Parts: sequence; structure tokens; C-alpha cells
Amino acid sequence: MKLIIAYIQPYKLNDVKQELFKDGIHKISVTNSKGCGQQKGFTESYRGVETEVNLLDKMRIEIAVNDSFVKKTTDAIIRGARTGAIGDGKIFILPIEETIRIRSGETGEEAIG
Amino acid sequence: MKLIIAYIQPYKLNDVKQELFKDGIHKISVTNSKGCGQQKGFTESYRGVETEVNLLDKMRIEIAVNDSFVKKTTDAIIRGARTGAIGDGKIFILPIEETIRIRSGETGEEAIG
Amino acid sequence: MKLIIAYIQPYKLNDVKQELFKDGIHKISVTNSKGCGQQKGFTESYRGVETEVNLLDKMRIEIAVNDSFVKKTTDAIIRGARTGAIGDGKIFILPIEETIRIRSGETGEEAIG
Amino acid sequence: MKKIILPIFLLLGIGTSAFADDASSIELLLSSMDMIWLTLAAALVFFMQAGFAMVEIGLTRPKNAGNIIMKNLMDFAGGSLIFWAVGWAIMYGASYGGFGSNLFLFSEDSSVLRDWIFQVVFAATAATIVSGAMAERTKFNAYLVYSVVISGLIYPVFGSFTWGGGFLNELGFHDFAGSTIVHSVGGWAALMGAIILGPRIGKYIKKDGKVEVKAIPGHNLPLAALGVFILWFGWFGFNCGSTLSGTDLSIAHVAITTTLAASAGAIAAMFTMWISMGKPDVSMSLNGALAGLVGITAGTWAVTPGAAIIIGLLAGIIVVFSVNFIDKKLHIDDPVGAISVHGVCGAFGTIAVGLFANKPDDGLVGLFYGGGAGLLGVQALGVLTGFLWVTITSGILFLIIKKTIGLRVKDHEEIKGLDMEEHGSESYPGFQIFHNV
Amino acid sequence: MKKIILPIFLLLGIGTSAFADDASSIELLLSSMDMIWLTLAAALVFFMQAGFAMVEIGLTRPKNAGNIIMKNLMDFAGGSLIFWAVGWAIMYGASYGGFGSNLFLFSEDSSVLRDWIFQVVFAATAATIVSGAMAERTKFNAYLVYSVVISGLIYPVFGSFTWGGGFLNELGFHDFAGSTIVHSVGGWAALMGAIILGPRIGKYIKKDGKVEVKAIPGHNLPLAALGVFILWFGWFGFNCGSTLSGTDLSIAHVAITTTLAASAGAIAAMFTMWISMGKPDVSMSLNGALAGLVGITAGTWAVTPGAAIIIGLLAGIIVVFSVNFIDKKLHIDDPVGAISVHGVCGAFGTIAVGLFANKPDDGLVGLFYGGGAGLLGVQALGVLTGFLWVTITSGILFLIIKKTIGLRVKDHEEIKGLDMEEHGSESYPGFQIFHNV
Amino acid sequence: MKKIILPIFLLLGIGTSAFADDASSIELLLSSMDMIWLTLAAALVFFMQAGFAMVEIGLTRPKNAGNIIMKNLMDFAGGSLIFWAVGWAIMYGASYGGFGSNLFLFSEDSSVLRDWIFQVVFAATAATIVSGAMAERTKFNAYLVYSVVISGLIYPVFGSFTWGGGFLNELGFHDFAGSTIVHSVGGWAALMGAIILGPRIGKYIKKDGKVEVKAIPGHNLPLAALGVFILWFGWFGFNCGSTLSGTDLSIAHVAITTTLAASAGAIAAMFTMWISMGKPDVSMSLNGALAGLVGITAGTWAVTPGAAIIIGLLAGIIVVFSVNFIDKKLHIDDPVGAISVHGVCGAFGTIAVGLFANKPDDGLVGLFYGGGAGLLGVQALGVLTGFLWVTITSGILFLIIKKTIGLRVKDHEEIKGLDMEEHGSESYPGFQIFHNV
Ligand SMILES: Nc1ncnc2c1ncn2[C@@H]1O[C@H](COP(=O)(O)OP(=O)(O)O)[C@@H](O)[C@H]1O
Ligand SMILES: Nc1ncnc2c1ncn2[C@@H]1O[C@H](COP(=O)(O)OP(=O)(O)O)[C@@H](O)[C@H]1O
Ligand SMILES: Nc1ncnc2c1ncn2[C@@H]1O[C@H](COP(=O)(O)OP(=O)(O)O)[C@@H](O)[C@H]1O
Repeated sequence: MKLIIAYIQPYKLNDVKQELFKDGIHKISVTNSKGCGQQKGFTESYRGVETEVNLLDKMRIEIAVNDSFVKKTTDAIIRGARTGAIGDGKIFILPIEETIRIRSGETGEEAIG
Repeated sequence: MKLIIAYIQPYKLNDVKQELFKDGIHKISVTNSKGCGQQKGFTESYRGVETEVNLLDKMRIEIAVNDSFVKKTTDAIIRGARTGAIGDGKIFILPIEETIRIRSGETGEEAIG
Repeated sequence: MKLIIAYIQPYKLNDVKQELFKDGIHKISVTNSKGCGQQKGFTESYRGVETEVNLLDKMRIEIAVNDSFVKKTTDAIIRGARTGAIGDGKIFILPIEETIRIRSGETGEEAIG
Repeated sequence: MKKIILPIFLLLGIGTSAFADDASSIELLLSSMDMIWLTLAAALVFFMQAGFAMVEIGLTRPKNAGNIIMKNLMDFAGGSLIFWAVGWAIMYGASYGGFGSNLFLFSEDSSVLRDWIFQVVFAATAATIVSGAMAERTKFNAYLVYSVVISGLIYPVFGSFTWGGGFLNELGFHDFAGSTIVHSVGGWAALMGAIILGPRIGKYIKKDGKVEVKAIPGHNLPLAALGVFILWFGWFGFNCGSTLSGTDLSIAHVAITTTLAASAGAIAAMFTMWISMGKPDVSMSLNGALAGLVGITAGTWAVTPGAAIIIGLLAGIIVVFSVNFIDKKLHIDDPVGAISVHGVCGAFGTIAVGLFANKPDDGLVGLFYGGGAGLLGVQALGVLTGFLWVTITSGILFLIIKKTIGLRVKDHEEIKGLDMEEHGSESYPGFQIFHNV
Repeated sequence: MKKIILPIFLLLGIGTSAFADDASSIELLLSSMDMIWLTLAAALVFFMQAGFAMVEIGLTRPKNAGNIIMKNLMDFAGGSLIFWAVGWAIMYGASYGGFGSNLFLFSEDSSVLRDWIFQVVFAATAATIVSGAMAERTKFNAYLVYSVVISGLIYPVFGSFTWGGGFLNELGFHDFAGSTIVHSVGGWAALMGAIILGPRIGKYIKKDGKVEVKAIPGHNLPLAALGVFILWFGWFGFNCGSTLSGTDLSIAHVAITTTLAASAGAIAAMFTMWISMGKPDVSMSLNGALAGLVGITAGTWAVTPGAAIIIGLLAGIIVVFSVNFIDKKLHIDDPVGAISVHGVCGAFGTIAVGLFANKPDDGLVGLFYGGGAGLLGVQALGVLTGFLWVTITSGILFLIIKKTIGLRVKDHEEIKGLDMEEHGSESYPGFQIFHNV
Repeated sequence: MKKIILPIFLLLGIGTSAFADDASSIELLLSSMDMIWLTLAAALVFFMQAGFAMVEIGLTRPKNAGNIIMKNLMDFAGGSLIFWAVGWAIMYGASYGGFGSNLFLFSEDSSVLRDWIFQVVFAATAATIVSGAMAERTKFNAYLVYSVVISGLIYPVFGSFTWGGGFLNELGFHDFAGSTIVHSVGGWAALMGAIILGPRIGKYIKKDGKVEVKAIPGHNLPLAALGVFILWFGWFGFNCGSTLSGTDLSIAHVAITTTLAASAGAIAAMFTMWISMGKPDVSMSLNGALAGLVGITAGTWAVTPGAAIIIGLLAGIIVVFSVNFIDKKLHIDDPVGAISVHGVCGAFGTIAVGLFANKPDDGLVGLFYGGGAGLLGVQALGVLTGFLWVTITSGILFLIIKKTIGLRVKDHEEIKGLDMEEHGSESYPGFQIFHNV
């Protein structure tokens, strides 16, 4: 089991969700995040004082999947999130040792879906 | 050392906290999250336009524990969060390779508690 | 590749960012979080009713780095975040199995930076 | 009547000859003074609806804000229509030619219309007070039914006893702008509503036989503060307008006692909290200002500025203890403190007239000014009558609603929030909200 | 003129002898009544700017709130300066001694100044209505240009046909406070603006040849509700002030029809949504109150309270169907419903005068009161003239802007939000906002 | 005095005979006009408290919103009580029968009461201006002490030099509604407060010997905008009410110059920012409107509409440069720009009277209208006197507070936020707030 963490542009969330749904991935968790990467920040100015803002709004998506689903999932995310411009984001894949469904107590591969 | 990530219903947070405290687990981190899983979304309607909302408010809890505490912790979470209804949530357990306490620089099992 | 997760005091974020930048670490993700640890909560009172608040505002930082950067990164975080007082926070290091840059599809060590 | 053309007309010639008739011009001017005064005062009192809405929104949770908007909008909307249909006839029919001829406001007498617009906003105020105490758990359709009945029946009947010329009026009961007639009526209905509804989930937790009282903090203090400022602003219309005449030179006196009592109330509540709880609480200080305003409303015309300050101070202290008592001892859940602010301080203010009134020329002299206990007794009687009338009728009303269409939303609806469940949408989409209560 | 000293002066001696001349005192009093009445009414109408701003902010997304503030501030600021320079001269020059002598307001006649301050706030209202329909995608400099042209030309010219004494006025067209002259003018310009701009990204999604309509929920319903209460409050000045005289005893009548129509509009919209969509929608109920207000504005003086309720109910129903039709069928994206509330309900209200007017002494009798179709025809003509004048001129205006400086921001600016792109800062820094739309 | 019964009474019979006495009726009407005018104006000025509170909340951080509410509520509450006790006697005692007989407002003269209610709201305005400049770091109890002293002593003493009939008044100093007397007094006290307090943590960062200026963005621009609209609305009472008489036909003139100057100020500030910084800044444009309002306040009665626009434009430009200079050069931390808006533009507006005044009949002619430099000199003297009086007395006051109870919260309290530390609760629980500053 793997935990797929993806940072994407906020306004791409709906597209990513749709691509995931198309491929049968229905369980995701989304968190508001701020990121800084290759995408340059921008200058805000408030009452005449310039401020370099380099934390940009991002969406952080977490999807736990069985190993066989990893490729499908990352492909779907990429399809939904890629614009080709800097700031598109990253995907990180981490190992999960165990999964438990709180409602039923099921564990492992059964629990994840 | 393991990182326990749990998604629960927001209004169950206090119960979960209490169960954890009872079992001597005092260190947790909580983040606002939105999730979609087996629990169906709902239909909002705004000015007569129906919208399917399938990202529901969830709480994301992170608890880093030593291996011997894993069972105790997940049990406490389940006790606090389970209602038996769809949407109760999931627990994921990930390996941690190292922990550092920023204040003192302690590392490893000492640092986690 | 490792995922470094750090919980710090919110008002230390700028210092941490600066220390990281100094050491050439430019890619980070930040999330609002609430935590409870050794730092005691405080008592709020609302309309005469006292309430124990033990979830304190924290910043959660995530940085994915190649193995050789781990020490540099945690050192920088510690330099920026340490005050010596309780509540300074923790760093957790998790293994990453794969990284993908959404824009280009690059993977692995190339993708992370 | 087209714009601009008319006044130009007046300026050219016709004016001078027409106005030669001084007496009729003076009559017109006197009527016009009352007209513009009461219309502007009515506008100010209307604006208090915004104040009530903002206070209630600010002191409750974000998941119910839209429902609160709807309650505050609709109790005015429904209330004004029912007051047009029957409320006015019940309350003032006797003074204006009988009940029958006052249904549906067929009059074309400008002085009747003027009085009506000023009165309807008071009826709506009484109605909307209840909303706050019943916030975050009441079924919306139940609230609509309640609000029509209070504006159409409960308030006007009690009004007919007093301002309408009924028995309390004849006994000499003095409630200048409505500490009892408006505020306590709302406050006691709020009391019954809150009791019959029961507390919000999570407010009182039973644990080992004892009840633990929890705070459910309001989510937007800036809006609540704005609401209080709007209410205070509106009170210039509420109290000063209650001279009912634009040529009554006591208007400034009323404005002064109102302002000073509100100031004193805010300060007293702040220090009471500071001393008893260790910190100057924001929302309670806001309540203190309102307590001072409600407290002075009955006596605003009849007491001196100094006495107004005393009344305000006492109201500010009372409201703190009352909120605490109702919450911590009685375990009645009143999210905004409506029962204490409007019910309790309204009663206190009405009785205070019996103590502090100082208008010998009008036969209004309170105990402290050597007037004996007579006025005090009448005032107490008025307060008691109001209490009984409202608790009984509104109690019956809420019980009937409970048995029929139901008064309270289901638990899961309350947890999810009334905005989603009753109105199908959120009030702050976009903002990240920490929904753990 | 120093403070305090003057009135004391008046009270001591000098007063009595000076005022011995009763006739001149009466003249002064009559003028003064008009003066304070219209100034206070103007203040109330001015305050409606805040209402419009809050409604528009509340019903759009957080990333554009600062831009909306700027639009609503600047359309008043720019509009009042251009109305000072030329707008007033165009609209009322003919009545006040010619176009030329009314440029730049050189008059020192207090009655002219009084009328000016009351009129300028109406011009600004017409201008600001458009802002809501064009929200979240219009270039700021384009908006500035538009707002100057509507306040300086489009509104005053149509105003000159009507209140200014032009041909519609001579035909007997009756629009007491501006259902057509102010609201529809704004509403039709909003219509053209929204069409020429096109919808916000993501509002209408083409999918397999069909268009899917998406909701883009407003981010702050409490602010929107506050805005509606402010507007309703301001309408006391808008409609009652339109008597143009403080000694016109029909003021209360106007206040009553205004209040009842607004109440009826809110209720009607709520039930229409409840029945047709299953839930009482918050933002649409708020629109309903505004629809009732706009609808009654033309006839507020000429119809009975009962008729006002009917007009309000109809306006409340119409607004729901109109919003739906414009959104779901025409696919014109109007984030706040300005076209429906101001354009459509303004037209409806103006025509309703032809049906419900009941002022035989003034020759204003509608179809339902046996006055035949004559008035109805004139009213319809006025509505049509307004529609054509505004759609054509504002259409040309928006097209010229589009071809020259550009009307709409770039896609990436729209996605990022106008606050960042046009003004370089955020409106809610600190708050966590879920920016997925 | 029971409702409704009275006016009916008046209408039946008694009226006609009583009013036969035309002269006394006219006297009553004249008094009543002043009464309702000043009471309504006072209500409008009172409402400005809400405006100040919203502006300050909007332009600071969410962690201090509750503290700001308390400051703005309590400076009015405490200020009005102290003004009742001694402030009024100091300021106007000389004009109304001596200091002693004006303590505690024992008068029953309706004209005195009328003047008092209008004056107290001005005292509170002066006091509350300071709050914004000292936001986010001042100890609450220190603020309470300050606010009582300014309303009870600093403001009234300077007021006694001017409106109270003192030496500046006798020299012919003209400050119609208080550019200097109210706004600069507040502004200069704000200056001393901000200097003695020092900047907020993180505002000026020392780095390699140089000071880096950081922005600390306000968290809620919609509230700040609402505050500005409320202030502008209230200014109709502030300036127009300062005729002090409801039968002064210059009211509309005052309303017009006020409106045009505010509009011009907003536009000028916007373009100044646009040109100098590249973007039309929201909060600075809001400041610009206020700058125009403050700037015109002294001359509103004495200058033409055209001159008002020039004054507004200049004020709007000045405020931008002043804010920049104070922030970037002087490194005085004024979160809302109070020193620039009220202090600097108040001074400018007062001096502008010496340039633009054009009331030859009243002996008020400015330099540009051929009146020579005489008036200009007097105006400058008034400005200077105000500056010295306030900076010295408020400086001493703040230093005494600093040495005794302490003026500033501890660093960790400032970081955590005053809401938690001073008042024990949060203002926006539920909302997720990004607390990194
Ligand atoms: N090494 C990293 N550690 C943590 N977060 C990262 C890392 N790299 C990228 N991110 C996240 O991904 C977002 C997009 O990264 P960026 O480098 O701008 O995109 P791209 O690779 O498409 O140019 C960043 O804003 C940040 O939130
Ligand atoms: N595979 C997953 N990956 C990421 N998040 C998940 C996954 N499964 C569940 N979740 C999170 O857990 C929440 C509850 O899941 P759900 O399936 O509704 O609960 P249950 O299993 O009790 O029916 C979801 O809203 C989502 O936030
Ligand atoms: N075991 C843990 N699991 C999850 N989060 C933790 C854990 N330990 C600490 N944290 C996070 O770190 C924050 C700081 O921890 P705390 O114990 O107060 O700091 P310190 O170790 O400096 O005393 C906590 O508020 C919490 O968010």
C-alpha cells in the first residue's frame, strides 16, 4: 500500500478529481496548503510597501492506494494537473504499512478502497 | 517509530482526543481537510443551481508514536471516532525513520513523546 | 529520498524559511495545523465560561529532499525554529519511494529539487 | 408627482400667496415635523433588524449563519404583513376607531399612517429578539409560525393593555419606549422558546451526575460588535422617536439618558467580568451596552442623566449575573444572552422608573424622589402582567408547534448545521472553517 | 460660523424680534423642512452605496473583494464629480435656467443645492447597480470609464426625458422614485455589460454540445445580508425623500408601501424557491426583498398598502424566475442578480403603476381601478424608451471600451483573482481560503 | 407619556386653539427644527464609532480584533461619561453660565441638552481616532486611561480655545466642523501615542544597519470598506449638523462640499498610488476618501463646490505621501494611517480655509479670493496651537502611563495577540487563520 501525496494548482482540483473518478479512484483527501518551488512568488504591495510573497496557494491531495493502483493514480493526477507551466506541482509516493477502516475495523488491502 | 494518520468526522475530534488522553497519548497534530470516500456527497443548491458537493469536511490527525504504542493509539482513535456509519474514516500507518525534537535536538524514540 | 515533516511555531515560519533559503533549500510546502504536545494549552473564557484550549496553532512544513540533503535541511529548520522554550516543535523524517514532477514527468532524484 | 418640478413650482410665486394663510401653514408644519420625525425614527428602528442579525450571527457558529439571516429577514417580513392585517387593529384599534376599521390599514389619514410605520418596527423588534435565544437548533418553518403569532397576537395584545390605552395605561404604568412592552415581551418569549427547545448539543454535558457547562464561542466578534453599534444607533430612533412628536423638546433629554445609560452599561459589564472572571470579556461588554439601552428604555424620558447612568450601571451588572445564572445554574441555553438583555434588563428598567422617575409635573415620581411606592407598584404590576401574559401564551405556542410541525431540528441536522440542512447551502464557502463543534 | 455661539445668540432676545415677522419665519421653516428632509434622505441614499458593495462582495468570491470595493467606491466618487461637471446640467438644466448655467454647479440658491445633493446620490445608484452584474472579470480601468459615462451621460439624458421635464414627463409618465429611471437604467446597462463581457470562467461548461450551468457560490452571506438591510434602510430615503418636500404629508404612505412591498417580496421569493427547488434559498430571499423594493419604487406614492403587497409579491416571484431564466436559459452570467432585480423588477414596477395607481385627484388611475389602459400605455412607453436608450447607448459604450482599452481581464488574472492582479493585494490575508474556484 | 395617545390628543380640538398663538408655535417650530436636526446629526456622528471600529479591525490582524472592538466601545463609553462629568463644563462652561454650573449636566434647558448630545459625539470622535494608530500593541488598561483623559481634558481644553469662545475664536479662527479641533487633536495624539509606543514587532527590521520596512496587511478589507462608507455617511451629520441649526439653509451647501471633497480625495489617492506604485491600492483609496472628508471639514461651509474638489484632491495626494513618509522615513508605525488622515489632512484642511474661503459677508475671505494673508495666518496659528497643545499634553500623558501602569503589552502577548492575552478569547474561532505574522 502506498500513500500518494500530490501538490497541485488549486484551480486544477476539479480536473484532477474528474480524471481520478474516470479511472475508478474515488477516495481522496484534500488539504489547503501553501507552497514554494520553481514557480516564482509575486510581489504584493500594501499601502505602498512592497512585499515578496513566495508562498503560493496549493492543494495537497492524499490518496492511499494498493500497489497495483499507483501508476493509474499518478497518471490520472498528471492528466488532470499538467499545464506544462512552472508551478504544476509534484507527486510523492510513500510506503504505508497498515490501513484500518474505522467503521468496520477492516485492515490492509481491503480497508484502503 | 510510526506515523499514524487518521481521517475522522470533524465533530468526533473531541471524543478522539479524550480517548487518546485516557491512554496517555498527549501529542497530536490536527489539520482541517476535505475528503471523499464511501460516504456520498450531498447536493447544495445556490440560487437555484444544484451542485454536487463531494468533498466533505474531515479532520486529519497525525500522531507519531513508538512502535509499541501503535495498537494503543489506533484503538483509542477507533473508540473515539466510530459511529458505525459510513464516513467514519480511515487510519494509515507509515514508517518514520527519524524524529528530532527541535527544542533540545534529541532524536529517536526519546524525541517522539 | 526523504520527506521531512516539521511542526513549528507559526511566528517562526519566516525565520525557518530564511534559514532554508540560505542553505539552498527553496522548495517547501506549508500547512496550517493545530497541535498539542508538551506545551500546555491555555484557558480561554467566553462569556464567563472557561474553556481549556489545548490545540495550539502550529505550522506544518513538508520538505522532500534527496538523502544527502536531510541533515542540511533539519539543521536549517532547527536554527530557524529553536527558541529553547517548550512548544518549539518536532521534525519527522519519512522515506519517499518515488517522486514525480507533474509538469515534465521527470521522476526520482531529478524531480525532487 | 414628478421630481424637482414640484419644489420649483413652490418657489415661484404661488408659494407666497398660498402661505399667506399662516395658521394653516403652521398646522402643516407641525404635522410635517411629526411626519418626518417619526418616519426617520422608524427607519432607524428598522435598521436595528440588521443589528440583531449581526449580533446573532457573530455570537453563533458559522454553520448556521444563513439560517440566522433568514430568520431575521423573515420575522420582519412576516411580522410586518401580519401587523398590517391584524396586529395594529388589536393593539391600537380601540384608540383609532375600533378593531374592525383598522384591519388591513385602509385609513388614508396621514397621522394614522405615520403612527403605523413607527409602530410596525417595534412589533418586529419584539419578534426578532427571540431569534437569538433559539439560535442554531430551531426548525425554520417553526420559527416562521412563531414569528407571525408574536407579531400578530402576543405583542399587540399586551400592547393594547398599555400603549393602546388599556388597563395598565389607565393605572399609570409608564414604559416610555418599551423596556417591558417590547424588550421584555421578546425576552420572555425567548425564555420559553429556549426552555422548550432545550440546549444545543454539546452545551451541557452530563458527567458522573454533574452537568458540565461548555462554551460554544461565537465565530465572528467583529460582526457582533458592528451589530451592537447598529443597535445603539437605531436606539436614537427607538427612544427619541417615542416622544411621538417632532416638536417635543424633550428629544435631546431622551437622547442623552439613552447614550449615558448605554455607556454605563458597557463599562459596568466590562468591570464586572474583569473583577469576577479576571478578563474584560468582549461579547459580555457588548451585551452590557445593550443592557444599558434596554434598561433605560422605560425611563429615558422620566429620569435625569445622573439617574440614567445609575440605571445603566446596574443593568450592566445585572446582565452579567443573569447570563451566568441562566447558563450555569438554570442550564438554559441562550447563545446571545437575549433573555438576560431583553427580558431581565427590560423588567429591571421598567421597575427602575418606579424608583428614579422625576417628572412631578406629569405625576411621575419614583420612590427615591419622594414619590412613594405607588408608581413602583404599578410598574411591578406591569412587569408581572407582561411576564405572565407572554410566558403563558408563548409557552402554549411553542408547545403546540412542538407537537405539530416540530420545533427542533434533528440531531444530525444540528451537527451538520442548519445552513446545509434547512437552506441547502453554506454561508462562507471558500473560507476554511474548523468545524469541530 | 462658530459652534454653539450662534444658537445661544438666537435664544437671547434677538430671536424674538427677528421672528416677529411671522410670514418670513414660516417661509424659512418651510424651506428648512425641505432642506433637512432632502439632506437626510440624501445621506440615506448615499449609504446605499455600502449596501450595494456588501451585497456584491458577499455574493462573489473572496479573491475579488478588494476590486469590488474599489468599483463601488470609485463609481460614486467619479460619478459625483462628473454629475457636478455636466450630468446635472443635462438632466435638470432645462428646469433650472438652461444647460450652460448649470455646468459645475455655480448656483448659490439653497434650493438648487438641496436638489442637487438629493439627485447626485440617485445618479450614483444607477451607476453602481451595474457593478454587480459585471463582477469578477471586468478590467478596473474599463469600469472607471463606464461609470463616468453612465453618470455623466446615459443616466442624465434619460432623466431629462422624465424627471427633468422632457417628453415622457409631459405624456404623464409616473415613476415616483425611479423604478425605471434609476433601477432599470442600471439594470439594462448591467444586462449589456454582462452580455458583452461574457460569463466568468467555469460558469457555463460546454459538454457534449450541451451547456452545463454551474453555481459559483458567494463567499460571505452575512455581508450580503447586511448589505440588503442597509439597502432597505436607505430606501426610506430613496422613496420617502422623493416627495421632494419635507412638508408633504404623504411621506408615511410612501414609507408603508415601501416596507410592505419589501416584506412581500422577500416572502414571495422564499416560497417560490421553497416550492420550486425544495429549500428556502438565502441569497434569493435577499434578492426578493430587493425585488419588492425596486418594484414598489415607481408606484410607492400612488398605490394603496394592499396593492403594494401585491406588487411586492409579484416582484418576489418574478425575480426568481427571471434569475433562473437569465442564468439557465440565456446563459448570461449575473453574479448578484442585478439584471433581474433592477432591470426586470424595475420595469415590472413601472408598469404596475398603470395597473394599480389609485390617485384620482392627480389623474393617476390604473387599469384595475377603472382608469383604462391610458396610463398603462404611457408607463409601457416609458419602460420601452428606457430599455432602448440604455441598451443601445451602453451597448455602444461597452463595445467601444472592448475595442480600445479592453473590457475583460485575461484568463489567468481572472483565475488568480482581480485583487492580486489589478490591485496587488489580497482582501483577507490571514484567513485560509479554499481557492479551488 | 404613553404612546400614540398624545398625538391623537393634539389633533383633536386642543390643537387648534393652542396653536392660535402663532408666534409661540413658530418659536416652538424653530426650536424643534434645531432639536431634531441636531439629535439626528448626533446619531449619525455616533454611528461613526462603528465606522472607526470597522476600519481599524479591517486594517489590522485577526488576532487583535476583539481588543479593537473593546477599545472603540470603551473610548466612547468612558468618554461620554467623563464628558458628562467635566468635559462639557471645561469646553463650553464659559458660554453656558460658568464651569461650575455645567458639571454633571444638571441643566434642564432643552437647548443646552440638545447642544450637549451633539457635542459629546465629537469628543468621542477625537478620542477614537487615536485607537487606530496605537493598534495591536497597546495595553488595554492604558488605553482606557488615555481615552478618559483626552475626552475629559485634552480635547475640551482645546475646544474651549475655539468653539467654546476662547482666544482662537476671538481671533477669527474658522474651523467649521473640526478639521483641527476634532481630527487634528485626535491625529496629533495618535502621533505621540505611536511614537512613544514604538512599532509593532516585525514592522521595521534592522538589517546590516539599514531598516527594512515590512507590510503587515490588514486582514479584512471588506470590513474596512464598510467602515469608510459608514464614516462618510456619518459625516453628513458631522459637517451638516455643524450648522447647529435646522433652519440654516446652508445645510445643502455643506453636504455638497463634503461629498465632492470625499470623492475627489478617493480619486486622487487612487491615482497617486497608481502612478507612483503601479497599482490602485485599495486601503489607500479608502484612506483617500477619509482624507478628503477630514480636509473639507474646516472649510465645508466657507468654500465653493469647486474649491472643495481642489481641497479633496490635494488631501488625497497629501495622505499618500504622508503615509509613506511616516512609514518609510520616520518609521512610525500607524497601522491605519490615522496620523496622516486626521492629523496631517486636518491641518491641511484648516489652512486651506485661509486660501479658499469665500464668504465675504461673514468676513471670511481666503488668500486666493483676495482676502490677503490675514485669515491664513490665523488659521495657521490655530493649527500650530492645536499641534503644540496636543503633542505636549498627550506626550506627557503617554509617558506617565508608560512609567506607571505601562503602555505596551509584552512581546509574547503581542505575538500571541491581544484578544487572547487581554480578553481571554478569540474573535474568529472556527475560521482557520494563517497566524504567521
Ligand atoms: N521538494 C519539495 N518539498 C515539498 N514540497 C514541494 C517540493 N517541491 C515542490 N513542492 C510543492 O509543489 C509545488 C509546485 O512546485 P514547483 O516547483 O513550483 O512546480 P514545478 O515543478 O511544476 O515547477 C510547490 O509550491 C510546493 O508546494
Ligand atoms: N484511500 C484513501 N485515500 C485518502 N483518503 C481516504 C481514503 N479512504 C478514505 N479516505 C478519507 O477518509 C474519509 C472517510 O472515508 P469513507 O470511505 O467515507 O469512510 P468509511 O470507510 O467509514 O465509509 C474520506 O472522506 C477521506 O478523507
Ligand atoms: N508525537 C507527536 N505526534 C504528532 N505531533 C506531534 C508529536 N509531538 C509533537 N507534535 C507536534 O509538535 C508540536 C510541538 O510539540 P511540543 O511537545 O509542544 O514541543 P516541544 O517538544 O518543543 O516541547 C505539537 O503542538 C504537535 O503539533
